[in-house]
Amino acid sequence: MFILDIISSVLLIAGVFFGFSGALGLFKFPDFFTRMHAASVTDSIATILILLGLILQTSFDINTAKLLFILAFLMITSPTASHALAKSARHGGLLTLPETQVKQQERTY
Amino acid sequence: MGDLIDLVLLAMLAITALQMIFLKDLFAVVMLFGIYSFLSALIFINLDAVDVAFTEASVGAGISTVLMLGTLALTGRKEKKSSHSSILPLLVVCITGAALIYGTLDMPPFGHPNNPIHEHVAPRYIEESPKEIGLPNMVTSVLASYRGFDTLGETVVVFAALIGVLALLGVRRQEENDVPESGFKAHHVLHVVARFFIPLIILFALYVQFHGDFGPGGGFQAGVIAAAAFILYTLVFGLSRAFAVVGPKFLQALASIGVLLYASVGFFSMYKGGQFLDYSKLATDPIVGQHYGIIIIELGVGITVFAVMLSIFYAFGSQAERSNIQ
Amino acid sequence: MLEQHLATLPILLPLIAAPITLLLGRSLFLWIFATAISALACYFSWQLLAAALTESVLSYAVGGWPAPWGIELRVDAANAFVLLAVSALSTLVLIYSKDSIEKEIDSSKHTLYYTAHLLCLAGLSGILLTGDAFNLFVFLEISSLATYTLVSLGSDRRCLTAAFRYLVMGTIGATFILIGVGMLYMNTGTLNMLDLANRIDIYESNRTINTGLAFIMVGVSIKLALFPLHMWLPAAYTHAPSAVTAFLASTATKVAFYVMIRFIFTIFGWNYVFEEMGMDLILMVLAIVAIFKCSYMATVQSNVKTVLAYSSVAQIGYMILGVSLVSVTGLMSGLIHIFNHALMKGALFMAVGAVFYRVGSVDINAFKGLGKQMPLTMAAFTIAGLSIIGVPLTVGFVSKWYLVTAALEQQHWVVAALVLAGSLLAVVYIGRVIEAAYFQKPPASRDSNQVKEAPWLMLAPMWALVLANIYFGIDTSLTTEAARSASEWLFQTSAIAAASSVEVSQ
Amino acid sequence: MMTGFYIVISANNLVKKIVGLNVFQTSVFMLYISMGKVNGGTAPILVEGVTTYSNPLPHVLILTAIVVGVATTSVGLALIIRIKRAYGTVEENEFENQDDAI
Repeated sequence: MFILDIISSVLLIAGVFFGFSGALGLFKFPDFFTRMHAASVTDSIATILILLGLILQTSFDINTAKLLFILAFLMITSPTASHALAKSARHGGLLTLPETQVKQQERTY
Repeated sequence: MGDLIDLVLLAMLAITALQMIFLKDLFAVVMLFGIYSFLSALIFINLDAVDVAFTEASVGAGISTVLMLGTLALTGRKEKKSSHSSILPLLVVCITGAALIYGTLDMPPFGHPNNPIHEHVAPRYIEESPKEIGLPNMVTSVLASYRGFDTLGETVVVFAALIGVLALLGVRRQEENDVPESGFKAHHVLHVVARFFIPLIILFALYVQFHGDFGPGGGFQAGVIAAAAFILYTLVFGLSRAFAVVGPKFLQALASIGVLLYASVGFFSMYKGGQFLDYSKLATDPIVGQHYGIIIIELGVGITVFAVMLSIFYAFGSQAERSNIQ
Repeated sequence: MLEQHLATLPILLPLIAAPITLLLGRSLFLWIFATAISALACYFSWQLLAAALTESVLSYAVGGWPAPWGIELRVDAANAFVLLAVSALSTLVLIYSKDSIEKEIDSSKHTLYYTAHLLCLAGLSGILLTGDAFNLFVFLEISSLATYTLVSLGSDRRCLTAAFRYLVMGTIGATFILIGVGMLYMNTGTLNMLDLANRIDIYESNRTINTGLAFIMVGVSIKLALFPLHMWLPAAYTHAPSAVTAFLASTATKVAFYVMIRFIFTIFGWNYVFEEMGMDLILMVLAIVAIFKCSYMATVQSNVKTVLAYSSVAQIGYMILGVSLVSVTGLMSGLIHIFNHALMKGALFMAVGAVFYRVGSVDINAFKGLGKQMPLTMAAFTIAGLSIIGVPLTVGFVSKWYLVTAALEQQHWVVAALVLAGSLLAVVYIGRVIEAAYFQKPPASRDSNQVKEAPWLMLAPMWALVLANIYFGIDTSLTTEAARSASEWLFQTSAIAAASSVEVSQ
Repeated sequence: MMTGFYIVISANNLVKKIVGLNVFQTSVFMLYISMGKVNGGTAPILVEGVTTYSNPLPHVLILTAIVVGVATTSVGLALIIRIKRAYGTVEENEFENQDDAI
């Protein structure tokens, strides 16, 4: 049990770290797509790590199964959401930072 | 530990609320409202109100936010600078706030087991309801049986909201046209995932519906979740295809039927010689009768809530489409 | 079997009928159905009043759970009396609305109109009959939501903003009531009104309970449109469809008034509210200001509906004044005025609606010369107007009489004089309309062939109310009897609660 | 616990008003729920071996109140959409200017 606790706390701490860095990136990154990349870090790796850590904390009963379900749902929904968001942004005419710079240069000439 | 979590959550809540006052971007305000709802749901969990938290998360953060976003799509997302003075409202708020703080001075201590509310009516619910009604979830017992009349009223309120929205917006069937209705038309990934998920969501709604007697959940939450499944379908596949699956007229009928189902349980118990909504008379064994009664009325609540929420979403959605086409 | 369930029927009938109307769908059939339901509810409330007068209190435990645990319906003379007024008015308005809404509401929305009307009736009856503070909030919201819907059905776009303002104010009011009830619950652990009353007295001068009382009072005052919080009412009444205005003006605020009485007398006990909190003085000042300010506002408006709406706020002032006199006669005058005001305002708004039906406008200029063109309608308007003023042989005189008597009993000479002065303002604003109708020539632009008497389905309920105005003005035994026993009963229970608290504290 | 959040009500924009109403109501819900809490109690769902439960009655009341709240919200939002269509704006002072005051 002791080893399991250690593993789970390592997982939890790592998850929190990724979550925090994702939030930081969301503020610091320059354009929409890089920001989305940062946000998806929180969505994917951070939640997976935290959920795995929590699973190790349970005593492998119905709660474990529930957590596994949540995990499975998140694995499917969050990439889909990111994908839809990115595609809509692209569809709506949003450009990445390098593209915008190229455009601006073209305009100056 | 619990207090610490409470404090942190409350602080975040206050920050969110204050931020809402100063932001001019309504989109952000609505998003913050969603966050506010989720935070309060967390506090509710911490205060042992799991059923309430469930409802707040699905309603406040879910349906309300979706409806507000739908409104914003039609009305524009910027708030203009206010010209009239804000001193009078501030004064009113200060007076009310002061009155509230004055009122808390003689409030019974927080969480103390000897508070009047824990001593007077509630003990009967906690001690007797498992025997009298036979359900482990006391919230469901109180909601559906002891205070069943309130819940009937609540269902009717939801129904009244449907009437209001229909009277204001109305749902009209769109003519077939080639205008792309939704920006999501070309999203193959979304289509596949949505097809996979919608049955699962409905399954979950059914679980919540019928498991409400034992765990948190019940007709209201189930109705909202089932409505969410169809809202997802509408968002992904467009309004006209959703209309083909469940038409607005059918939904209106469904909403009425839910209310009637609830009330008919009441009338049936009258017919059996009991008072209105006295489920004990539904079967020879009072506890079995209570069970029947609660299952049926929860079903009625679920049907009405599902139908009303989806109709309201349809009404908002068809408004959005009309303005897109123009 | 019906005898036993009598208390539930006035709520349940419209409640069940509302979803059925949505399912039915044919306009004419709907009208018959809704009217029949409302008439049935009216019949049952008549029976209830009779039962309440003989047995004093009827209690009905919904769900078979006894009072503090389950929800109880309590019928006594006071609420049965108001309920009768509400359901009778609802029936008459429904009869009236067949032609009226034809003109003012888009035909696709007729179904929704009837449904909302029935929901509103169910909500109002629920508020009146319930004996549970939280249940009252739920029914309040049913009736409010239905009311917002009804107001927003108007043909003018201004009805939307009026409805929105009403919605915001109404929701704030309801939330205030919720806070107040919460504070009471926190200290007593019960929601049942009678139980609350018994347990509140144990906690004399508890600050949380005082605050709860304040919140409930403010919340109810918003719903009641008591003077400084009346801003939503004139707009809402002016722009709502005529039938809706006739219904709301004669019922909705009256029910809020009843709620106020119930909280003051049954739950808190009048000596607590009035003697310890000094609420009577606040109410009296507000009421007098309301009478004068709003009567004055009524004299300067050009839209006749707005005139009548302001007059409603002023009339609410008279009712509150009656309560604030803290005597059996005062309360009795308030209760009689609920009933009487419903009769006269109902008739007045119906008459205005009939004018709109034929002329298409309710501006005071549109009334010029109508005395000849719509004689019956204008005669009804005149009689009901005289009743508002308080001319003898009308119901208005009866309530004014008792109000002045009550003021004199308490040696409030000034108040009595002010009541009479307020009537003079009523002479002015009613007089303007009557003068326009009888003594001015119709505008040349109006085609005199088109403007003729209103259809009989509109005239019949209007004249029913007018005749009731006169009948109850001459034969006052029924109303005064019911009101007297109701107010005596209210004071008595209040006193009993106070006495029991003395025993407990000793 | 529920400090002066009502400032939101003084907003000029109608959508913001509705959001404000919701925030206001949610804080009232919190007032109710907080009084139902019992120290050391658990959620009011029967579990073997637990004797102290939190008070279920406030939970029930608030469940009802939340539903009432969402009903009001939806009607309010529908009204806003109609106002937008009739006036072209959802700022309170702007549409007041369009009609002469009553």
